[in-house]
Amino acid sequence: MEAIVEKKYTYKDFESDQEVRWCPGCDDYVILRSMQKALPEMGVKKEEVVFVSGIGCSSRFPYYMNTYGMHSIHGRAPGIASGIKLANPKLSVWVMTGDGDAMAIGGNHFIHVLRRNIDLNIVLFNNEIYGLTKGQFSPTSVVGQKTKSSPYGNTQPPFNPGELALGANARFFARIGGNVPKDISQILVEAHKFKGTSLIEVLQNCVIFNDGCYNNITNKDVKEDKQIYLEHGKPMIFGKNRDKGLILNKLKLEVVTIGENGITEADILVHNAKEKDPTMHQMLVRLEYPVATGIIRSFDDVTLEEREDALTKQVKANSKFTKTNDLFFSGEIYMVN
Amino acid sequence: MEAIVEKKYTYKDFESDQEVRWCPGCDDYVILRSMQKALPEMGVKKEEVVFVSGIGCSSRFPYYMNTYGMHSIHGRAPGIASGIKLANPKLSVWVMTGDGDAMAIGGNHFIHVLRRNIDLNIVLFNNEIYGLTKGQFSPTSVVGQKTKSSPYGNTQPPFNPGELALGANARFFARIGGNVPKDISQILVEAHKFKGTSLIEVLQNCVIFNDGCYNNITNKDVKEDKQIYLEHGKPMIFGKNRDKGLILNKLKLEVVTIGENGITEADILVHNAKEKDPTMHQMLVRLEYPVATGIIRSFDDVTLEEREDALTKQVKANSKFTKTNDLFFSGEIYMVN
Amino acid sequence: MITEKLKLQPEVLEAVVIRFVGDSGDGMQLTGTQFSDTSAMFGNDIATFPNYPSEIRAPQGSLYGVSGFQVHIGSVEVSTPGDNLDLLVAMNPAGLKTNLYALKPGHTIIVDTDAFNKKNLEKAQYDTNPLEDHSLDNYRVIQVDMTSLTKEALKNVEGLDNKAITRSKNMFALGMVYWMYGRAKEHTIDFFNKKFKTKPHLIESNTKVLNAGYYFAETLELIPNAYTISPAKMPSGTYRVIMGNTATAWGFLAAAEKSGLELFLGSYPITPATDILHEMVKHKHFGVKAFQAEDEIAGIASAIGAAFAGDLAITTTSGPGLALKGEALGLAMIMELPLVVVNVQRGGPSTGLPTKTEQSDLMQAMYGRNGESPVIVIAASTPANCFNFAFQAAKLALEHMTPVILLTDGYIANGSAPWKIQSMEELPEIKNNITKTAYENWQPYTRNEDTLARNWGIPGTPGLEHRIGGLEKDSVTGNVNQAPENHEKMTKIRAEKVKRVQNYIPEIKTEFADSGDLLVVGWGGTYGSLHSAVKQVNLEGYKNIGFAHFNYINPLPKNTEALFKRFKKILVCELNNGQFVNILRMNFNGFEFLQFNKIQGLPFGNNELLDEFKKLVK
Amino acid sequence: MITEKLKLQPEVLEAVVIRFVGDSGDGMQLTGTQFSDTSAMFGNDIATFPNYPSEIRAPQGSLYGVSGFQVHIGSVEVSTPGDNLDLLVAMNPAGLKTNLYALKPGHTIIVDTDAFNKKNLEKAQYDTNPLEDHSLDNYRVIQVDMTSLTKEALKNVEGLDNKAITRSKNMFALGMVYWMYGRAKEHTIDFFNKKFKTKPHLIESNTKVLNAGYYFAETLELIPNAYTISPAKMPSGTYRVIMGNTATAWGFLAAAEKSGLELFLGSYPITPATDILHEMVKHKHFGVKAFQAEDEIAGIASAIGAAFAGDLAITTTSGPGLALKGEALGLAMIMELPLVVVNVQRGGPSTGLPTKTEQSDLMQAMYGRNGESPVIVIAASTPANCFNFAFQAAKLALEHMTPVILLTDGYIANGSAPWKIQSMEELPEIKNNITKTAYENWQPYTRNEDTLARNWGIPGTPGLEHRIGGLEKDSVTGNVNQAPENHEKMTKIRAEKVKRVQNYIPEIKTEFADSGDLLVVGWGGTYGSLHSAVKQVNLEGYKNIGFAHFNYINPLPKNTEALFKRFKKILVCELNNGQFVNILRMNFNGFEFLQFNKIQGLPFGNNELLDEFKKLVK
Ligand SMILES: Cc1ncc(C[n+]2csc(CCOP(=O)(O)OP(=O)(O)O)c2C)c(N)n1
Ligand SMILES: Cc1ncc(C[n+]2csc(CCOP(=O)(O)OP(=O)(O)O)c2C)c(N)n1
Ligand code: SF4
Ligand code: SF4
Ligand SMILES: [Mg+2]
Ligand SMILES: [Mg+2]
Repeated sequence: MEAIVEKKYTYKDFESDQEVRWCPGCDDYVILRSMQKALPEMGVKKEEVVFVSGIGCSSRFPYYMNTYGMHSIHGRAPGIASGIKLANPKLSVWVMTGDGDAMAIGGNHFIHVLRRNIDLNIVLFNNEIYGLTKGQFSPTSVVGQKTKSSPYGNTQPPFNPGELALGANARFFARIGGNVPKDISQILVEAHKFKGTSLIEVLQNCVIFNDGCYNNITNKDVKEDKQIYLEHGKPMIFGKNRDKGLILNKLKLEVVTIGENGITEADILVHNAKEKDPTMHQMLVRLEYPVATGIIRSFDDVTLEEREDALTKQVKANSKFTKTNDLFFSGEIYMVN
Repeated sequence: MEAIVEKKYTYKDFESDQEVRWCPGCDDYVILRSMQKALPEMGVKKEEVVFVSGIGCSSRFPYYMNTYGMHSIHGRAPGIASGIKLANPKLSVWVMTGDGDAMAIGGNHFIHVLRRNIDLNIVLFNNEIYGLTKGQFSPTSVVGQKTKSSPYGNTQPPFNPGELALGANARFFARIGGNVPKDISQILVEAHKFKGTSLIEVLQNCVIFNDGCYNNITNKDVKEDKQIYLEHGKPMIFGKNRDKGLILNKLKLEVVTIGENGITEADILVHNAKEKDPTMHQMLVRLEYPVATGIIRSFDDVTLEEREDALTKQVKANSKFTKTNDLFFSGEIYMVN
Repeated sequence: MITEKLKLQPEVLEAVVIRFVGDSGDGMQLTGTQFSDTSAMFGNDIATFPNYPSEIRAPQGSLYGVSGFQVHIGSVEVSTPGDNLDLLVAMNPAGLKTNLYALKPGHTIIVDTDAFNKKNLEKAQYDTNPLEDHSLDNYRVIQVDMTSLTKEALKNVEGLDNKAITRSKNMFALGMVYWMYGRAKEHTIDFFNKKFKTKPHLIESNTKVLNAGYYFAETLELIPNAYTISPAKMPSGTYRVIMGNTATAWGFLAAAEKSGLELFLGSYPITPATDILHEMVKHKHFGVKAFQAEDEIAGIASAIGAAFAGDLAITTTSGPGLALKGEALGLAMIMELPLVVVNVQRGGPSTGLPTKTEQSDLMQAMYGRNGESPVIVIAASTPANCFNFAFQAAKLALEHMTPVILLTDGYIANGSAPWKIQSMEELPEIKNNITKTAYENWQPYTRNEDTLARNWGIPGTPGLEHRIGGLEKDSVTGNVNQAPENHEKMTKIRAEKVKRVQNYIPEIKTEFADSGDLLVVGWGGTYGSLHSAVKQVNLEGYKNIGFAHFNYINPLPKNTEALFKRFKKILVCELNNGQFVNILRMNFNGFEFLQFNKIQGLPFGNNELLDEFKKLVK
Repeated sequence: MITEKLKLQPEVLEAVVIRFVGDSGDGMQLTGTQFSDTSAMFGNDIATFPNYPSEIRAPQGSLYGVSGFQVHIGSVEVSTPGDNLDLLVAMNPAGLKTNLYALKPGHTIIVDTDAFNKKNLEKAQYDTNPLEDHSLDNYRVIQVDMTSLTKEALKNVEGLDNKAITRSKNMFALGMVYWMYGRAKEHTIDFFNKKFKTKPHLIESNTKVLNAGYYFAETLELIPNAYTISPAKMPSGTYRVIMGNTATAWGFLAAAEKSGLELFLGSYPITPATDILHEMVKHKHFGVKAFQAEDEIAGIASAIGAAFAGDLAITTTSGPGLALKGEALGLAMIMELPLVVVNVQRGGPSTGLPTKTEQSDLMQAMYGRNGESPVIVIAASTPANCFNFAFQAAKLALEHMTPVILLTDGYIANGSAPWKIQSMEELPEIKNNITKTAYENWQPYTRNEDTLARNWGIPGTPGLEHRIGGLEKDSVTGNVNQAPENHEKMTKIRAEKVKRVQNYIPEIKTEFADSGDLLVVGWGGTYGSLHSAVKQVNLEGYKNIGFAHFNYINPLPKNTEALFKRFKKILVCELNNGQFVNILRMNFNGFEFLQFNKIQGLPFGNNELLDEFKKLVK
């Protein structure tokens, strides 16, 4: 997006005229406002932004954005978004999706879009539940979780979205709580800048069907102790007192306290989001304490559009066909009089 | 499978009366025979074995096995097999699938079956091409590969099946060349023994549409130098002279020569397939030189059937309902005269 | 405190339609359910219809956040939740605004005046207060400051916060209505005792408020006590109130027990079918294997696997989900496996009107697959007979070795009605085609001569090992056989097998008239509306109007054509743009089938039907 | 060396049907293509039909490994590949065994005697050698030891291994046939020069063998030289030989250029549609964006995205793939986006007979989606007019803002025929509904008054920002609107929009007779067979038999009913169990539509049609 924006937008420019219909207190409001605030930062024209979603509470998102948008069918937004982007690579295309939409019915498109590395941005509202259909377990629900469709407790172990994504060769993965609008906005801006498919998992609280499922990670009072907010090039330090850090012990990440047992800041790992090899990124997405947030991976790679564009240019340069007539009348043709 | 087999089978007991219709020279023949030879080793009754496949050359497999079998529709075999196994956990259920069947159209079922850990065995015939439809690129075809649908070269970067599987939380993953029948048989036997979903990727040569794509890995003369055949509890040594080995250098696997630079066998990593943490397994599946074969991961975990079974037993024990009449006439009923 | 704007003569009523409306948070579903259950226990026939907003929790007081529950109770048979209301209980302005249209002129509104404050009026987009601006002059408006009265009633109860107090005002309304219709409060009080077992303060508070409402109405005698709905004359037996989706699930439970097979459900949640899954997952005590799959395709795929393995296999969904299952359904069809696909229809196309009702998936059920792939299609027509048709779907699938599509719809699936409990002993036998032990020359595609059902050989059975699949198969061995004549033969056999089901289903019957001027034809979930309307038109003196309602669609009952011939005009009424009528046109030549279609996401209204019938016979 | 078992009078023929058969490895497709191309350049009309085994490479000599290619050449118009053969060239016993049934009694077989060895005879399941056991006495058998003669011809060419030598024996056969039908060898020799540019020894060897066959036939004068097929009288112009699938792809290329839009294809490979994808991916020089998706759903989803973004969007598939696309197609329908779905029909149900032809996806095309979701359905009827109907499908989609399903089938998709090249200048204009610049009060669902097409506002256009989706939408703004009346209104508008396409498509015409005793009705890919048969029956003196062939199915041409009224009997011929006939029954009351159906994975045969026609008029 190198569009020259003539007018400086504010978040209000991105509010549509539709009444927002989520449950009061839903984190979806936070994500919506974070997006509306992030867009003016991106320097992209309003008419060049497209939001595509599937079905779910989260998928109502496009209606609330005063841009182009499509509220499509369940699970298929990545396919639709791929078509939009391939048709017009100048657009800034966003897939807004839920854990069910992206990873249950939409799982196949989800892994393939990541594999292809089309320059799309995917925001995954992970509330570990099917909200819109009123509370069934999802592929990210934990074992034992009681829901309408698992009254005796869920028996299906969950995906870790980050692990699945990295397994599908995702180049950009970020994770962030649903209650930190500024951080969300910032990550959205970074995702936009990133060339290739970027995936942002938001730990989104559903106040109705899975309230508090992230309380011990995202709540204001525990957040700093339970999360490690990663930044490229910076040491992996966390904790209210910024005294905890991560070190590598063989193939395991270990939490250490700076100042104890002779550990100094210099011993702490430095985050390299841009590394091609995903080993460390995989270890980070798997970490249970602290939970890694921020941009975990951001590896620059060629996009599908770029490859296609290069090939097309090359074929065009070598071809004698510019109009279909050239093709139709080429080769073995003959006359009948 | 603790069935008592009354009769000792031979591979001939597993040959069906259908003529095998693959191209002469296709590795599929090798896999077929390896399976027919492995089954007698497993100690399972013929009538308790079910092969389920989708569509593709590889998916014709069930027709050639004198057991129960279903040649279903494209990509859906994991779903069907899950139903079979949940309906009757006593059966030994095998999914026979191709790279297109499992990872293109069937990608969603593929990742979900791995996530759930139902006790199924999946044999993935990876020939990096769609064989049956006569040669289009598949999700494992490499960038630049020229096929009928990519005459100027494929632009879509491939999945690494092992990486995708581990990202989906696969507990058992093995990889093996398509030209080593004994090794294949042995891995099939191990997969059968493993409780949970096991995935075996066979590097299968398609002589017609992608001939030789694994030549520099699987050919007899290079095989020992280019592959490392992993065995649980054994050091990671390879090479014709068994003088090469793998060591860990920070987060990278490095090839070293035993006897050079002071390296001894004791420095070489020992393979632990049974570890829960997949970090090392992920590094191994990604390795390009040498290519890791053998059983890379084999982590014992609870299966879905076991969880379901335990819950059902518990609910049954606590319920006053044994017949539907108990339910129908329970609670708020009333009489009309 | 209470105003009666219009004086009406007390009437003796045979049936009454009441709708409770309020905010999603106001507990209207609970209020409605309590009222209908109590009425059913009292012996009334009932029919109910909930109407949720499509949002989970819409902002309080908003127009689209209104939740409603309608109950039709009668001392005569009632077959629909009713369309025009006798009583509207509106807990807030938005509820009044969006539901007033349905109230019969001159009839009663009960409102909570406390909720008619400036904020709520604005949210409901009222410029002036309808309670003051004379816009309700044609109705009898009972204004009660329910919130204040509730607070008052609870002022001495310990342990309640403000929210809990205002939340129980629905019980005040319920108490009032109980008194109006002479209902006992005991059932509801019992319910409190069970539900709040561990929270005695809630038992106390709810009971208090219910009583307060009841006594409020009684003491002030402001409400004429003439509405005495006496019990309906229903066949004697043991009853319970049941929702359509629950009845569907229970029908399968019964079929599994009757057939001696284990029950497998493979499903993916979708409105309005999900409640069948919710019900099934509860019944692990019966060994039900309910598998929530990753999508609709895996749902049906797992069911196909379970069917292959010898279970009674079910998959449940709604419109868009059925579209996704089409390919796999074709596989089940060519493999001739028993499988029931339940499609709870909703408003389409595409995501359409997911919480509304419609009958527009019929053609999809018939033809939504590649190639020639006929399956049995049947449709339930009332909440209670969802039980019977689920049972019947399973029976047909097992006895004829074929997939069966069972169509219901949002209207009957969410509606509830008294169900005369059918015990195991009363239900018909279910045979199946399982080959228990191998015999010489056993072949999977050898058929029963009458039904043409093939042998069902189940993995685990020694000697029956065989392979089947989606390619055309040999008519005996089931091996791949693509020979031209074999394909033609198999295509015809598969069609004939479904056709022969005609020999195993009841003939179609008419009600009200067996020949005459007009035959009203319906199918599926419109039974209630059509039946009432035809009944009424006959009561009004139109004697030659018959009614034929179809539950069996593919194949159609044998005597259908003969029946049609006995009427001068045939009117096919459907909640779609004309689908069943086209099936009739394909099958029966030389009839002029008239159509009456409604595509509004709503059931038929009585008046619109009456008008149409009268137009055609006058 | 050569035996002629039966002497026949040389005949002057107007048309000849030849089939080359042999092992998959014998190069029969190449031989056939060369013969047909040469004949087309000579001015004959031609029609071809390849017939592959469904295995990639079946074992050599096996019955199911036989590959065939049929050519029909004529000095009169030929419209099918023909059914009964005049000449069968059989390179091995399996080929003879599986193809003899099609040869007209008394007609000619050319065999390679070298291939009739014990091993091959066994593989073909011959107990005795048919060349010796008199079982071929009713045919004229020309036995040539082609393999030996080929070896002989090549003994002095350097650089050839044994395999390469025996592989070129097909050129010996081709040479013989060239001589028999007076064809020039030059086209084929040119072909060698191009194809083997870098392998001169292959140019030499192939040319040598071709000449050897040619001169062998000439020198020995063993073959009567009377078959002189003179050029057919075809409209003058520039021609090329084209396969149906290629023509389909080219139709879209033309439509993109004509409409000024970029072309997007989202597809997933499936037989027999994949060749359209193969063709499209070649044309990156025209900027074609061909996206091979992970499955059919992603294929159509990407096309929907591209349509939203302003491309001419296409998705291609076959039967089972169409089933998978149903849900998404409903989305495109309710969003009213232009989209063409090509379905190359194959034998169903399920995986069915994937390499065979059938017309059994018509009902699926009409109804394979949830809810009321009409789309335009059209069908091509010859390999060459796949071009026109692809173009037309794109035109209708763009001008009417709706998905269009284009049906072809394996028969015309794989068949080839001369195509009078249509240049850009001759093709009709394509308008579109794109709003280029915003204006006040622009709304996405404002409609063109005539077509009812809505505005197409494309991302990137300032001021047209809007949101659409699968929920029912407001009739002007496109915002969600689930009000009952709005839904009914929108459902009717969407139906009416498709209906109005009647005003933009040609009326249906009859051929041979405009009224009379019998109207033969067909649709889609059976045009050739039906046309020839009706022509022949008329030539045989039956004068009142007309022929009407439908390319437009939804909506049907306006004058259809009027046309039907002019005939006493109507016979609807289809390669399915009766689908189009049911569409006619739905639409036109009071006709008795007779059916002639074939469900064998094969096209109609001339004789079976003639018999049926005669039965009905005698
Ligand atoms: C084809 C199809 N299947 C099922 C549904 C029903 N459905 C709608 S949303 C949803 C799940 C939503 O979960 P998620 O994506 O996590 O979104 P949330 O509501 O939690 O934000 C389901 C199952 C549908 N609309 N379409
Ligand atoms: C629904 C559907 N889509 C597409 C196809 C066509 N198809 C059959 S097999 C196949 C790919 C096979 O590739 P793979 O799974 O790698 O198997 P292989 O033939 O290489 O063993 C495709 C695209 C189909 N049969 N069904
Ligand atoms: S149901 Fe949950 S996810 Fe959906 S809007 Fe309400 S709080 Fe948010
Ligand atoms: S096409 Fe390839 S994969 Fe298929 S049978 Fe032939 S060699 Fe094997
Ligand atoms: Mg969710
Ligand atoms: Mg493959």
